Amino acid sequence: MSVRVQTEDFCVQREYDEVVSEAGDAGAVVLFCGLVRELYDGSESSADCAAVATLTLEHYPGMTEKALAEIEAQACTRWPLLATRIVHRVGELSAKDQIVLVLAASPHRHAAFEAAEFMMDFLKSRAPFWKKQSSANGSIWIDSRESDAQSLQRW
Amino acid sequence: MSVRVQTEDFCVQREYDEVVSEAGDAGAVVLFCGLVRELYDGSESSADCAAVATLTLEHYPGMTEKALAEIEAQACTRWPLLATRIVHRVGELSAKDQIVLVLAASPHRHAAFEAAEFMMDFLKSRAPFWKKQSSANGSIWIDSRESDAQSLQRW
Amino acid sequence: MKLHVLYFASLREARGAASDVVELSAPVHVAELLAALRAGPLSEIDEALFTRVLVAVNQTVAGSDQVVAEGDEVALFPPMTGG
Amino acid sequence: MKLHVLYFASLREARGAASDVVELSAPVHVAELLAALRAGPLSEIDEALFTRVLVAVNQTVAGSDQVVAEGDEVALFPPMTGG
Repeated sequence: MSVRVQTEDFCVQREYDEVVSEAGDAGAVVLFCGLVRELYDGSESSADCAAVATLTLEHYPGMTEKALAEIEAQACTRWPLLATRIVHRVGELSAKDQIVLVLAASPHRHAAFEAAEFMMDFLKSRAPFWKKQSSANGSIWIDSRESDAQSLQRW
Repeated sequence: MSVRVQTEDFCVQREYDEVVSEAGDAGAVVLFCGLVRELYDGSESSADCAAVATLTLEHYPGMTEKALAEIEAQACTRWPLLATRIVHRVGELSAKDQIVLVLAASPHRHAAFEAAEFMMDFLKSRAPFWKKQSSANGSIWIDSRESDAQSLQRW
Repeated sequence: MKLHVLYFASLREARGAASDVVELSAPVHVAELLAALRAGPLSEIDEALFTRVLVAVNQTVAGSDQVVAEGDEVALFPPMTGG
Repeated sequence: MKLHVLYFASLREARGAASDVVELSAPVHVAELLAALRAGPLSEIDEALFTRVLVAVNQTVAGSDQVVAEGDEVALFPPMTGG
């Protein structure tokens, strides 16, 4: 079990290998990676719809790590997990950049799938991260989505 | 979209990178990797319970690729996927070896999670693979599990 | 017609051969093919294994009422255990 | 008691400051703290933003009836958008 918040990028293979090694006798490993999609600013006219240059992730140092560790711990009480990991980037990101990595290793595939999805769902609206997108037309904070709050009701 | 059946091992990072590249503007990538767990033969006495040396995967060449491609195509009709991949090994494997890799890239995380789990569930009991485990005490074919058949009812 | 029938995994081992050729009078249903094999080359197969056998026709799992005709690729095998 | 209140993201930008120090007469409920801030340093904040604000006490999101005491770490921010 481990959580990290960092500005630097992460390596999928390295995180995967460390989790598998930590897990010992895992039969199933699920990895989720979130990437920055091509973003467009909110301009009404398609002619003004320039691709957004950057996405800036702000967080609440201290609380972030605590919230992520809590989410990970909850997953570990609900499913038989052998190893888990959450890595979340902050700072300035561009399209196609990696934002977040979640890993869950378990003896059983359904546990690994559910735990990874559970961690992502809670991370979306229960960990103190905020996104701001910037383009030539200015900056705008991204609103939380109702669908993300609803995702929690499944659990 | 691609499926492969092979005796050689696969590289998680390489498969991941190719799927992300193929996906274009993906926001979510889910990767599942199945590993050979430490296996024990069916001896009743724990004293006889030696770790199994090998797991041999047999398949039905031709039908296997067809079945996997069909599973992948079904996933692509059910979820908005940008890229998918299934890699399954055959031949002789040992504990901790990688057996199967499933990848799903989508604009949305729930679609990627569900599609990857769907593909794994169908692959377990709808693609013509069979497992035999061998130890010093002989060989035994692994029975299909009722739970794997039941997993399909979710979809 | 002559049908070439492939066997896989534990069924192949139990049969002691990877395939059989069976002679049938006309296109038959899968159920009839199974009965003919049970009366012939698969007569020694353990009942618990035989009753669980799946039949693929042209590489797709077939129901017992599917028709098998000359030239079809037919395979018999136990339940699949991939992943 | 004096409370040091932290702001994050759009709330910090709207306030034009990363924190405020508020003077309160005694331990208060989160709802009372919010009302005091609304009447004071956050009086200019857009209503749509203010009504959605979450309060964390000692780095855990708190309900409106939670008691805030001297020495607690208090933070206000808009709904979170991680991942």
